[in-house]
Amino acid sequence: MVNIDNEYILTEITNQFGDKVYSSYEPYGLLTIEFDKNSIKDLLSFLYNHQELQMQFLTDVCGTHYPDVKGKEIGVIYHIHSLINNVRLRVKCYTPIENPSIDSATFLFSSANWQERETFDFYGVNFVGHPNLKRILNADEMDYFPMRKEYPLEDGTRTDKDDSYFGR
Amino acid sequence: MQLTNRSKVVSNKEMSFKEKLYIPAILSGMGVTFKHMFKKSVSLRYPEVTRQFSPVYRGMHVLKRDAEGRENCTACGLCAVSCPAEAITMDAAERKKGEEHLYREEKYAAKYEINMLRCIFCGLCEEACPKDAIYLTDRIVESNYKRNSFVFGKDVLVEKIEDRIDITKRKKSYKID
Amino acid sequence: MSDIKIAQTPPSIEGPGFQATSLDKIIGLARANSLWPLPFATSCCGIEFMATMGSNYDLARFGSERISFSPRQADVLLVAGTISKKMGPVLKQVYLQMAEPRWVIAIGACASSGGVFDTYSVLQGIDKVIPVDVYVPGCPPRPEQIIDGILKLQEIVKNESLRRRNSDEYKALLGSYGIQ
Amino acid sequence: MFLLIFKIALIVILFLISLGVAAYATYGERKVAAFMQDRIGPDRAGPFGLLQPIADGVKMFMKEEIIPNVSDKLLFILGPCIFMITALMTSAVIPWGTAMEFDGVKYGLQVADINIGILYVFGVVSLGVYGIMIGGWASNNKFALLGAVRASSQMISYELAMGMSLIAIIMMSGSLSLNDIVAQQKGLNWNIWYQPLGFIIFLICAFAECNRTPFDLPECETELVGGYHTEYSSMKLGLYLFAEYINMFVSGAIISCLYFGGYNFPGLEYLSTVLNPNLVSIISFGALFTKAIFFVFFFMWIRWTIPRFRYDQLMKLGWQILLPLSILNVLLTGGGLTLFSK
Amino acid sequence: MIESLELNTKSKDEDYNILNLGPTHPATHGVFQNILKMDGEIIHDATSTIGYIHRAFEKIAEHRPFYQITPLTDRLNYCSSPINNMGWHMTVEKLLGVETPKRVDYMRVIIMELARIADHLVCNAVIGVDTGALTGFTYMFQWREKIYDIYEQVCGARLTTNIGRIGGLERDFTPECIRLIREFLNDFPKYFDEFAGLLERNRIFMDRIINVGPISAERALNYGFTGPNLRAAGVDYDVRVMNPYSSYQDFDFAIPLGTQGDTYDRFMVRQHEIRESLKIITQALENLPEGKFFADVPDFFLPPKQEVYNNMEALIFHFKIIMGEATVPVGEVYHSVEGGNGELGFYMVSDGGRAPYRLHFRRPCFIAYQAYPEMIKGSMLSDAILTMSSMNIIAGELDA
Repeated sequence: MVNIDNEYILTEITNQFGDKVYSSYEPYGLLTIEFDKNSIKDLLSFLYNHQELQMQFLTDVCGTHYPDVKGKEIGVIYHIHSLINNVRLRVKCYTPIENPSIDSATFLFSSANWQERETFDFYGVNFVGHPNLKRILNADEMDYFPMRKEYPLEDGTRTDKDDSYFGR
Repeated sequence: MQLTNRSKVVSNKEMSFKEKLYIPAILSGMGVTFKHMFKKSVSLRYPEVTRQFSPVYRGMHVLKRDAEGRENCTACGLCAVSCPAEAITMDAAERKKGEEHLYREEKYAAKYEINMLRCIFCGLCEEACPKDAIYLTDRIVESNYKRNSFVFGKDVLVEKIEDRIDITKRKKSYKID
Repeated sequence: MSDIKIAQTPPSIEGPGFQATSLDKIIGLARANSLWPLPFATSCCGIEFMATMGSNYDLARFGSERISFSPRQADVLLVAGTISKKMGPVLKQVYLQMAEPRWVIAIGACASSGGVFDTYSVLQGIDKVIPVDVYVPGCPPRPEQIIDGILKLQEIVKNESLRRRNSDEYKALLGSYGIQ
Repeated sequence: MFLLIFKIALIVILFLISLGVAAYATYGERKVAAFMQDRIGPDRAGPFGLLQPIADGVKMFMKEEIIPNVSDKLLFILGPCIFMITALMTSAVIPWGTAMEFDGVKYGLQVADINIGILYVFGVVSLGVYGIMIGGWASNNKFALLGAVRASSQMISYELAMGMSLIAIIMMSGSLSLNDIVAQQKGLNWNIWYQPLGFIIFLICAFAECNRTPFDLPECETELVGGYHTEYSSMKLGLYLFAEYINMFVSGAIISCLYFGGYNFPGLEYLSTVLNPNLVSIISFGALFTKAIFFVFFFMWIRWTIPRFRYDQLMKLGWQILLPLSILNVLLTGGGLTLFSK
Repeated sequence: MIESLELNTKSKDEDYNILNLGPTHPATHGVFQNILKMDGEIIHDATSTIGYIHRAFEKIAEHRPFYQITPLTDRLNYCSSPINNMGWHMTVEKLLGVETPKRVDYMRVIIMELARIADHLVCNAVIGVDTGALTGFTYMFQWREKIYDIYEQVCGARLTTNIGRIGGLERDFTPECIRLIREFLNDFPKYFDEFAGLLERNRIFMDRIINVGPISAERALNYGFTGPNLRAAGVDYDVRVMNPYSSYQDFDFAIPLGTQGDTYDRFMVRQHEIRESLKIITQALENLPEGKFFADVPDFFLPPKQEVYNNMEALIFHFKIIMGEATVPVGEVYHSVEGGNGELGFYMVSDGGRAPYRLHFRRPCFIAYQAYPEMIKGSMLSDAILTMSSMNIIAGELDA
C-alpha cells in the first residue's frame, strides 16, 4: 500500500507526462497543477485508470478569465476527486481568448456534459468532442459570453438607482 | 463502494404478507388522519390574529431618533454600501444653525429612501450602521397596488416622536460578548 | 360579509367605466371569495407559498386552496420567484391562456422588481411583461404578507365593475403590453 | 295524473338534492381535508364559510368561456354535458325511501321502479365515461387526451369486477330491481354480513368509477396538470367538478342500497305501525341519505389519506386481483346458497 | 422564444408523442423543462432544458464584498439556506486561515442539521404529494414552521436566513432559542413517525416508488452524484465524514444507504438522514461548549456596536469591514460542505480585492440533474415525475 499524498500524485503525473506539467503548487493543501491543454484527455484517462490513484470522480469543471495574461486568458479548471483515497487534485488549463478550445471530458465523465456547456455558456470555451455544445443557462439568442470580465453585470434597464451611492 | 465504516443500509423493499394486503396499511393511515380530525387546528387566523415575531425579526426598517427626539442618522452611507440589493439611496446635507434639536450630528440625511420592493431584508444595513440609526423591526411591509408606492421616504421610515418603535430587545441580543 | 368597505380603490380600476351596482357587488364578493390561484412558483418564494398553503397559515380560509395548475381555470396568477429573461415569454404565454377575469400578484422582491438580482439575465420586475395588480414585498415575503397581498387583491376584485374588462382603459392597459 | 305530478316533483327534488349535495360536498371536501390536515378550511365566505360553494358557483358562471381554437367545438361543449346528465340520471332507480301514501294509494319513493334497475345503473354509468373521453379528446391537448384515455380504460376494467361482485348480490336476492334488493334487507339483515368480500370489491370499484383517490389518475394534478379538464374553464369545468361529486353521492346511495339496507334501519317496522306512512317515508329517506353521506365522507377520508396508484398497477389490480376475487366471490356465494338455502 | 419551446413533432417516427413537461408543470417544483418522447405512457426519450431562472450568481459574486455574498448563497438551495451560508463562511475562513472556536462549530452544526431536516422534509413531503397523498405534506410543513421559528430566533428570518457571519454567528443562542430546539427534538420524532407510518410501509406507496428511476452506483458516480442521491445508490460518500468540517468528527452518526438507487431508496435515505440529523443535534446541544460565538477575525467580524459608538479604533475597523477594504490573502481555495442535495462546493479565486476574483459554486443539483433523462428512459410518466421529485431538484441551485 503506497502512501497516497500530494507528493506521490505529482511524481506519478510528472513521470508520465514530464514537461506537460507547467507548474504545481499546493494552495490550502490541495495539489494544483497547470497542465498542457492539448493533453488533458490523456491526463484524465491516466488518473482514471491509475491502479492506486483511481481518480474517478469529477467534482467540478469551471472556467476563469484573466484578461491581462496574454495568450492564456481563458482558463478551464477541473477538480478531480479520488473517493477511495479521499484526495483531490486541481488541474488548470489555459487557452488563448481568440479561439478558446480544449478537449471535452465527456468521453470519460458523463457529469462533464452540462458543466462544460455551462463553461461554454459563460466563457465561450469550445470543448472539442462535446456531444451537444450549446448554451445551457442563458437564452440561445445571447450573443456574448457574460462571465468574461469586460461585460457588465447589470441589466441596464434598472432605473431606480444611482450608482454613486454604492461605491461600485 | 465502501468508503467508511459508518454506513448502514436502511431501505428494505421486501414486503411482509400483511403489508402485501394493502388494507392494514390503509386502515392505519386512516386512523392517523381520523385522529387528526379531532386535533386542535394549528392554523392562525391571520388578519384577525397575529403572531408574535421573534424580537430580532427582520421586517420593515425604522430610522431612530435619540432620547431627545433628534434623528440619529448622519448620512454616512454605510448602509447603502452594505446593501446587496442597492435599495437605499440618500442625500446628505449639513445641519444649519437652529436645527440642533432635529439632527444629532452635523450632517444628516435630507433624503433617505429605501425601495422596499428591492430590499431583501437581509439586515446588513442594520449591522453596518455606526450611528445607532437604522434598525429592522418586527413589523411587516404591507403589499400595495403600485410599484412606485414602495419607495419609502423619511416620512415613513423615521419614527414619530410620540410613537416610538421599540427595538430594545433587538439591541440587547445584538452582539454582546 | 355584508359590510363591504369601499376601500381605497386603486387608480388602475377607476374611470368612466366604473360603476358599482349591486349585481356587481354580489359577483365581486363571490369572485373575491373564490380566487383560485395558479402558483407560478419559480424559486424561494414558492417555498413560502407552500408554507402559506400549509396548515399553519391555511390559504383555504379565503377560498383559495384549490390551486389549479391549468391556466384556464385559475383566477389569479401568483408569480412567486425570479423571472429570468428566458422565462419572460413563458410567463406571458401563461397569462394569455388565463380566462378573464384574471389578476396577477407579484410575490416577493424578484418578481416585483428583480430584487437583489440586478443582472443581465433577470427581468427587472414582471410588470415589464404583464400587468400586475398587487405587489408583495419581501424576500421572500412571510406567509402573512402573502395573505395580506391576497386580501388586498380581494379588495380590488370586490370593487371591480363587471364592465371593466370591456373598457377602453383595460384594453389600453393590455395594449401597452402588446396583448391585443 | 297525480302519479305524474308526484314523479315530476320527485325528479325535481332529487335534482335539487343532488345539486345541493354536490355543491356542499365540495365544501365538505374542503372542510374534511382541512380538519384532517389540522387546518380550518374556508371560513370567510359566510358563517363558517358556508357560502363558499355559492361563491365558487357564481364565480364560475361569470368567468370567461374559453374554447380553444384547436378543439372540436361541438364535442368540447358536449363532453361536460354528457358527464353531468349521466351523473344525474343514475339516481332515477334508487329507492329513496319507503312508499308514500296519498288517499290510500301508495307511491314509491323512486323515480322509476324498473325491474332491471341494476343494469340501468350500469348502463348509465358506462355512458358517463363518454363525457370524460369526449371532453378530453375534443380539447386537443395532450394532457387531456392522456387523462381521457386513462379514464376510459380504467372505467372499462373496473366495471367488470364491479359487475361480478354484483352478481353475487343478485344471486342472493334473485332480482335485478333495486327496490326488491332493498326491501329484502329488513332491519339489520343487510347484505354486508353475507357479502363482505363482495362489498370490498364493489367499494374499490366504486372509487375507480368515481375517479377518486387512489384511482384519480385521469385528473391527477401532479402528472397531467388537470387531466381531461385541463382546457376547460368557467362553468364547463364546474359541470365536471360538480358531476364528480354527484357521482360520489349516487355511488354512496347505491352502495347503501346494495349492502347496507338502503332506507332500512332497525325499528323501521315498528315506526311504520305507529307513524304516518309519509313521515316514515321521510325518515327512511333520511336513513338512506345519512348512509350515502357517510360514504361521501368515507370517499374523502380515503382521498386525504393514501397515495394514488400508477396506471399499470391500477390495471393489474383490476384485472389480476379484483376480477379473480369477484369470481371467487360468485363461486362462494353459489356454494353457500346451495348449502344453506333449502 | 415560445416557438422554440414547441418541438418539431414531425420527427422521423410519428408514432411517438411529444409531451412537454414544464417549465410550469405542477410537478416541476421549480422551473425546468423536460421534453418527453412518449409511446403511450412509456417514455422513450427525454431532453431537459434548464436555465429558466438563471440569475447570474457567479457574476454578482464578482462584484460584491465577501460579506454581501452570504445573502446570495441563501438563494442557491433555498430549502436549506443555512448550509449554504455556513459553507460560504467556512470557505472564506479557510482562505483567511481562521480557526473557529468549538462553540461556533457546534452552533453551526445545530443550525446546519436543522436545515438538513427542513430540506429533506420538503423533499419527502413532496414525494408524498406527487403520489397523491397531500396530508403528510401538511403535517410535515407544520414542523418546518417550527424550524423556521428557531431560525427566526437566531437570525430574524425564515427562509433566506443570512445566518451567521464570517468568523462566527451574529449573535449567541438565546435561552428561548435553546428552549425551542429542545422542544423540537422532543416532539418532532413522534410526529415524524406518524408521517413515516402514512407512507413508508404503505403498499400503494411502495409499489409506486420501488424500482422507479434506478441508477447504479457506477453510473451515479460517473454522473457526479453526491449526497442522498448517491447514497441511495449504495456509495457511502458523505463530506461530513470524509472531510469533516465544523467539528463533524466529534459526532456519532451513521450514513444511511440504499441499494439500487431507486426512488424508494432515495426516500428512505432521506427519512433516515432526518433521524441521524436529530441525533447529531442532540449531541451537539448536550455538549455545546461555553465560550465565544465568534472567532478572532477583527478584519471581518464586526466589533460590538457599543464599541463602534464610543471607540475610534473599533469604528475604523467597522468602516473597513463594511467598505470591504479588509486585507484578504491572494490565493485560491476549494471548500465543500454536505448540502441538502450533496457536495456543495465553493471554489474561490481571490486577488486580494474586496470581492472574489472568481467564485464558482459546485451545485449538486445541477450536476445530478443531467442523469435524469437516462434514469427515466423506459419508465412511465408517473415514474418520471416521482423520480424528479425524489432527486430534489431545486431550481435555484440548478440554474444558479
